[in-house]
Amino acid sequence: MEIKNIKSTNIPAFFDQLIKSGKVVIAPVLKKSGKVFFESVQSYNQVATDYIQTGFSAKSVVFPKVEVLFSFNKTEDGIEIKDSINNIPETVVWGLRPCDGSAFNYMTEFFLKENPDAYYAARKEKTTLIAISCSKADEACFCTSVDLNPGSTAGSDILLTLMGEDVYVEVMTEKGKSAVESSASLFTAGEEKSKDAYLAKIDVKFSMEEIKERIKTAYDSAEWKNESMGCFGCGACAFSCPTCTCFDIQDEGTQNKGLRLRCWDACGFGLFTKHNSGHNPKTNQTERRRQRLMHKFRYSVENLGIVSCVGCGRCIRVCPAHLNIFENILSVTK
Amino acid sequence: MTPLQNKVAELFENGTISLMIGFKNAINKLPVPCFINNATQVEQLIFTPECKGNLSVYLHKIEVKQAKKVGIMANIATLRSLVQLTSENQLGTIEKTVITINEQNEVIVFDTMEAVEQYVQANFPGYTEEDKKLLELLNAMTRTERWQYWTDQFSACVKCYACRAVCPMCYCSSCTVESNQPQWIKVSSETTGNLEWHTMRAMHLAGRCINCGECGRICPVGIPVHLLTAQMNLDIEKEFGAKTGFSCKSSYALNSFKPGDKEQFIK
Amino acid sequence: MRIGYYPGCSLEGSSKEYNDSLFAVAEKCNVTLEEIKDWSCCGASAAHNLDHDLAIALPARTLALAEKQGLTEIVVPCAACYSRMATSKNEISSNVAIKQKIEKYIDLKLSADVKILTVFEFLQKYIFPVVDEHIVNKLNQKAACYYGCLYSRPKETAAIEQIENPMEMDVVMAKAGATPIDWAFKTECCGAGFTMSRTDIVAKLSGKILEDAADRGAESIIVACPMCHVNLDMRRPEIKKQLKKDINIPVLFITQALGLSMGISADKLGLNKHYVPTDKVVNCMVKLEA
Amino acid sequence: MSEQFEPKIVAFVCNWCTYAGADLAGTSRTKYATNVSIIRFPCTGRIDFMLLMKAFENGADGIIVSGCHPNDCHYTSGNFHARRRWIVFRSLLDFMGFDTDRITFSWVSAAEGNKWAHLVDETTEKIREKGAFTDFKKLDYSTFEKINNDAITE
Amino acid sequence: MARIGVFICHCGENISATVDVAKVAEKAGKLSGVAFSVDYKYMCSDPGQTLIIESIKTHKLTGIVVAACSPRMHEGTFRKAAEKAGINPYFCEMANIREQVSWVHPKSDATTQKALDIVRTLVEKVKKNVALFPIKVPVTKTALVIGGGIAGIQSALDIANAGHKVIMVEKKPSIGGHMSQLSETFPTLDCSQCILTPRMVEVAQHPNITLLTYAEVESVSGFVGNFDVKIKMKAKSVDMKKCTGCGACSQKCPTKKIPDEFNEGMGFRTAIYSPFPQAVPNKPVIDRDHCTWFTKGGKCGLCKKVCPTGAIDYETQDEFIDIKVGAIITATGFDLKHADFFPEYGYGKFKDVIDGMQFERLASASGPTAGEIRRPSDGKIPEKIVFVACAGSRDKAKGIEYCSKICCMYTAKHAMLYKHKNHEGKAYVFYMDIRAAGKNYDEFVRRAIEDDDVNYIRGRVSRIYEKDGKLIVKGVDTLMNSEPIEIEADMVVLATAVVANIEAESLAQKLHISYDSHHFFSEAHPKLKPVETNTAGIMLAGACQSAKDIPESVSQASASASKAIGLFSSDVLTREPIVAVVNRQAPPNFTSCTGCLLCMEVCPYHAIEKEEIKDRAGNLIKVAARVNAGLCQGCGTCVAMCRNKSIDIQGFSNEEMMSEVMALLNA
Repeated sequence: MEIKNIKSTNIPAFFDQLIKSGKVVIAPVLKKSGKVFFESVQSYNQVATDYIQTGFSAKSVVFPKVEVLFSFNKTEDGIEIKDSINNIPETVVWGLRPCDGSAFNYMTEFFLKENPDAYYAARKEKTTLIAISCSKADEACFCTSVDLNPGSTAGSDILLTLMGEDVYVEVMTEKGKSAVESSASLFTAGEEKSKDAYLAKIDVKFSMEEIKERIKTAYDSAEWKNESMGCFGCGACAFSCPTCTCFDIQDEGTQNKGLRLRCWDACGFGLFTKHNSGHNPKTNQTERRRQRLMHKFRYSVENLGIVSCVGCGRCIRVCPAHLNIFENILSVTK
Repeated sequence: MTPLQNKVAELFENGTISLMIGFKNAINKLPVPCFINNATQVEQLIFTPECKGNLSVYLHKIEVKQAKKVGIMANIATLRSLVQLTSENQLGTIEKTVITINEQNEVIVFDTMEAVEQYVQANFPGYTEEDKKLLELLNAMTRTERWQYWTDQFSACVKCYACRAVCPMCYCSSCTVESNQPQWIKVSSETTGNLEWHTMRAMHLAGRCINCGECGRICPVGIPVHLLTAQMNLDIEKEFGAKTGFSCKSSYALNSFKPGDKEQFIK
Repeated sequence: MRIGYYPGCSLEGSSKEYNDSLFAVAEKCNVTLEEIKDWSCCGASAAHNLDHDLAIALPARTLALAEKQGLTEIVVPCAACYSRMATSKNEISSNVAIKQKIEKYIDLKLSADVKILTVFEFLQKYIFPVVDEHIVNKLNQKAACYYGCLYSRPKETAAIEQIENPMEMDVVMAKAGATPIDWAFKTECCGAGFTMSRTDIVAKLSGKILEDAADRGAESIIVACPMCHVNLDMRRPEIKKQLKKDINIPVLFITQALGLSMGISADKLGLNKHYVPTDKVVNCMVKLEA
Repeated sequence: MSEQFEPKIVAFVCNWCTYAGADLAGTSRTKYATNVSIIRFPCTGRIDFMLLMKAFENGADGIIVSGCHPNDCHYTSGNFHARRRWIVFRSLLDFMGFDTDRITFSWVSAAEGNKWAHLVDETTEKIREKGAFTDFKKLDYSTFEKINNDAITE
Repeated sequence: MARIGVFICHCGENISATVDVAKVAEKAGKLSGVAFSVDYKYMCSDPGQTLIIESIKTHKLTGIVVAACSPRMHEGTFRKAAEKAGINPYFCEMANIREQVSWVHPKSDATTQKALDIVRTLVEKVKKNVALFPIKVPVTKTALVIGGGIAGIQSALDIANAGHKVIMVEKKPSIGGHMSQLSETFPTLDCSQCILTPRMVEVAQHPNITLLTYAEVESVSGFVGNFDVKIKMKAKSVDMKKCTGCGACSQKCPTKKIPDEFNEGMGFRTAIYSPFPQAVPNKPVIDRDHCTWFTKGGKCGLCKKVCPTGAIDYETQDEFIDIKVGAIITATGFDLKHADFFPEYGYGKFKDVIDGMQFERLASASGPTAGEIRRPSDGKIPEKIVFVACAGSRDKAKGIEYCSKICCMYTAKHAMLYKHKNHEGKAYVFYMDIRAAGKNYDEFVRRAIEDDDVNYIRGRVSRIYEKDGKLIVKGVDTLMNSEPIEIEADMVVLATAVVANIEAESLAQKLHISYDSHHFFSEAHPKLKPVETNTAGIMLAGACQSAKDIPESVSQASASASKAIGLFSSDVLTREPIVAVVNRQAPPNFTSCTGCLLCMEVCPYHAIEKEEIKDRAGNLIKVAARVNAGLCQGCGTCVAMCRNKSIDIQGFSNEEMMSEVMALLNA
């Protein structure tokens, strides 16, 4: 790790340099709806600065909501298949939160550990993550309960922390370095110091250690039903979640030409586990919601050794039924 | 205990209901749905003007259907959906006790759908000022501006189907988007497909939507989908004089007709 | 409401009085007519015998100009012009191919939805609503309304409802206080086709018309067509030879007759331009009590 | 003039009136534009609005929907239901800013072969003037997935 | 994997003249799933069909597309062929490249391309098609005959004599129709009533025939073999059981000056009346619009006083009866064009300008002048009569392009009858052409011209006007160098155009049968199905389909009857399986239908019913819709109405229609 400083007044220059250097820059943008979403931007003045959390995470940069795997085209002389992993542009994600940054660690594990996924690899390899630590939080935030904090550097290439006039820059990776070097003149060397004074205070809802233990026996808890009754079975939580990686492979087009697509899917959907026979092993929403929560806090730990919830609080904010993931977890592990 | 809580406790005790669907306060002080199985839990029950959610959608849930004797807290929109659902033969198997609190803060327990119908007709709501403004705005636009507006909106749609999930009128056990023989609508989320999805939903709800506005309110990407059906309802009332969620008997504007129906566009 | 006007050659020449009386009547009712700028010949009597496309294109040009001028309705007083205009409009609007061809010829776009009004349609639509206050005389006489062929044939372009027994002009004459008679020659041919070449046939045909009108006690014959007027008014000597008797019923344009009832002077209406003296008509008028 | 645009138009017609009317145009050898192809339904009441959407999605430049005149429906009321459906569908499309002029609705009876021929020519002419329908094509894979997918959706 | 066969027909030159059939066959052969493709001169011919059958067998085809004429023409033919070859007939589709391609487009690449597009579209449909099997429904062996004219009478008697029940509905108080008004009939000049009345009586007495006079069809529902008909029995005010038909009532009735319809307004009748002496049933009814009891409220009542059997009952009301029938024969006849339709001929203005039917009454022994031809104005015997043929007929300007067919003959007959009764009289006939095709018809006309020296003038009449008591007929003789001619006549008879019955349109709408622009009912096929309508089980007889003379009407009536008898020859009827079905799924869903029952409300045939799905214990699990295949007619309105596509229609299923759209647009 390398520590640098930059004047907050120089941030725009740094940002625009990234664009000038031909990178696609994805940054938070304030939409008509009043919500903030990641979008590709052309200059710093499009970028939103005052937000707690973006509506959706930045995962679509490496795991698009719809990703074309290849295209096929029937011709007189056979079928022509075109692969899609070529000229994927250099991409910078600006202003994601530390929790989202750490989410990339999980996704990388998920996509690359066994039978690595070429598409993810290609995108991730071209992506630089420039995170900004949180100076405020809301009652949905609970990163501190999942062993993260508003200043975690995990997963990010660069973490910026605003300290009044100055911005404290933690450069974590080679990608981070080259980003900084692209406008070296703006940066000065700096030494390590505590960020705490500048970070949001988020009280701890539970001890991850205890939960990890208790959840092993939670499967049959009677609470699942009560906690899930309100669930409508939409995909809002999964689609906004930075670590939900479920997908569905679809072929689209006519019999002569078309695309093979990888689309986001959600374990909350009734169709997710439905068999062609019409039989559905997960008969109700309770079971589906249990699957989702157990996956975050138990299965991913067992499979990849990582808790796949980063406490970003999005699922709480978007849930039409206002279901609350940490309340649910607490009650089922009582 | 509030009068409401007392009332509900009483209903549990005299065995009128075995499940109560109501609202409680949540961490962020927003009222959220809650499900109560016995009198001891009634303290959490609240009913404030902020209780905008439409709980009638839960009546389609298998767990609720199994509970048979169900109590439900209903704001005016919910009452309307109960009326509309009755006219569409959807509430046959459930023994329901409908509860609301009127402007005079009296707890009202409806024992029949007729009673609900009367209450709805007496307190029939109009559109919110905000929606009216938005509709005016859209109708004032040129066609191409409207196209721009909606396609921008739909491009953000991720097909999480929350709009469908919270809609009491979207009760189909399997939705047409889920049919793949034929595949009416692409599974992938892409603007044309998204537009088709919202067009289809609007058509299927035109003349049935009871304007609770939930679909728009909860959209994670903030698409005002509810405006589509809101506009359709206006048109339908204008063309055919049909009101939605107004009467338990009324038949739906799009499966009835008058030989004298007027239009200007059929050559 | 703007109303276009297409005079055509006759109303500027042989039937000037038709033009004058029309404007006199309109003026009195404060209805203004807007002449189509740069109008051209309707092609009557020659074009349609020579070249079909030309026969369609000539009126089409005028119609297109009217559209360009922003007119949605035009009055065409001459029956021949009317017939050509209506035919052209009819063919164009019923066949896309023809439309495109003609548009190329005249090098103008046209939708051909300009409404073409005959003089009696015009009177009923725009003059009738306001005319009552202006009517001061009762045209106290039996009038035989003569329509001729151009308004009544072919049915596709007929300007009248009952093509075998039109009543449109009769209605106008009733308004003017005359008694329109029921007679048998309303739509018979006056011989206009031969008006120059075979005056003997003209005399024969027009003669029968005059004769029947006379037999049924008509005191005036009312026309809305320059050709009819020429034949019935100018050919009296030949007709006299043919019938071996002298019929001197005056022939008036419908606008002249209405004009009289509105108290417009005979000279202003151009009655002095006729061969058969019209004083009879003027004399049997009676003033209405205000 | 040489390379004029030839629109693709799909006609959704009922079996009893308009399809028969189109056959009559044939038996009377009435000539009309080749741009329109018919898809035969039992009744206008059968025509699902989603099929119209699909036609546009798959590259139709225009659509004709035609069936029996009111009161003439072989099934008594199919066309009445269809009429209401089209009234609502049209206003929805318009509210969404869709160009409803690209859909021509008509009643053509089994006796109106000429009307059918005219309808086809007029519609073809109208759509030709409007040009190809691209509103949908312009939309696919918008937002920033586009950038990621440019690679293959040429 | 589908193996589709494509068969392109040249239809002689009809298709191949403008479509490059070889190219279409070649391209079609390349389509995915197409295993065989060929073009041939006449697919519908025997060798053509054999070709299809053999190809199916040798190439193991799973479905075929025949690109030829309209499916409305030959779908049946080729589906049978497919069946012969051992595949389900519903795996055969027709691509209409004749009526909708080769006949309407010039020879060009675009035309060929369109043909190919249509073929491709149908190939995709066939791929999605499923095997369907005919549906059997019971047949009610009773026929309804609407109209009691000669056509209706003939049909009724034929069916009744074949041993089936018949219900005849006649809106007038008596059966007999126009034929009963005629004097003599061409070409034999035998008295109309002499040959008609026995048939009328036979109807009344036939054990298998129920006769309902003064009645009208109110509504019709159901379908072939199973129609439900509501009949309106207009109040006769006379108890048919008690009435003996003595006629005392009519003699005493004080309201005597009502223009007599039977005599075409040239005579008068009373308010309580029976239309003519030989009426069947010969029992009177009260015309409530004229009877003072009803118009003046309870005044008079004479008939009630004089009736010996007390049959008069002023209180009777219109009644409605419901009947079930298996077949319907419409024989509602025609009208003549009336009144001010001919201002140029002064019809309706001059008393002595009359129409053909009025002349029939004048010439009829039972008519107002007891058979003497006297002119209506002053009763004088006319010395000169002008007959005008084609009054309105074959006249675009009048909006009637068609030929009324019977005028040439009856005009000749009229002229003859007149000459026979007044040898001194002069008869002129203005005609366009003489259309006397028919057994002994032309001979008949020649007799009129040569033996009875009727004066035939080829030309049209432009105007008729009155002058000094004479009718001046202005016309032209196109054979005498087109000289205009004028005839001073005492009387003019117009052979006015035959037009459809004034109520034809509304009846057609009740029956759901199609009709042409002149409101004559449309036959299912101009040549091959001339007596059927598009609606199975409903047949046509007589002039309701087009102008016909008596022999034609009678033969068509017998033809329709035979169709009905054929229908009744078996107890069950097999119907096309083009019907709606509600899907079925594995528990716990059972079906995706949510039981909103919108489909039930839109179904015009009440073919959809509510089904309660219960578990073994009998607990209601869900309510869903179910289709009664016997009643369903396959309109598919329910399908478009169903939000989640739980109901679908066989033969036009969502998958099939969608695949057509996709295939048409994706080359």
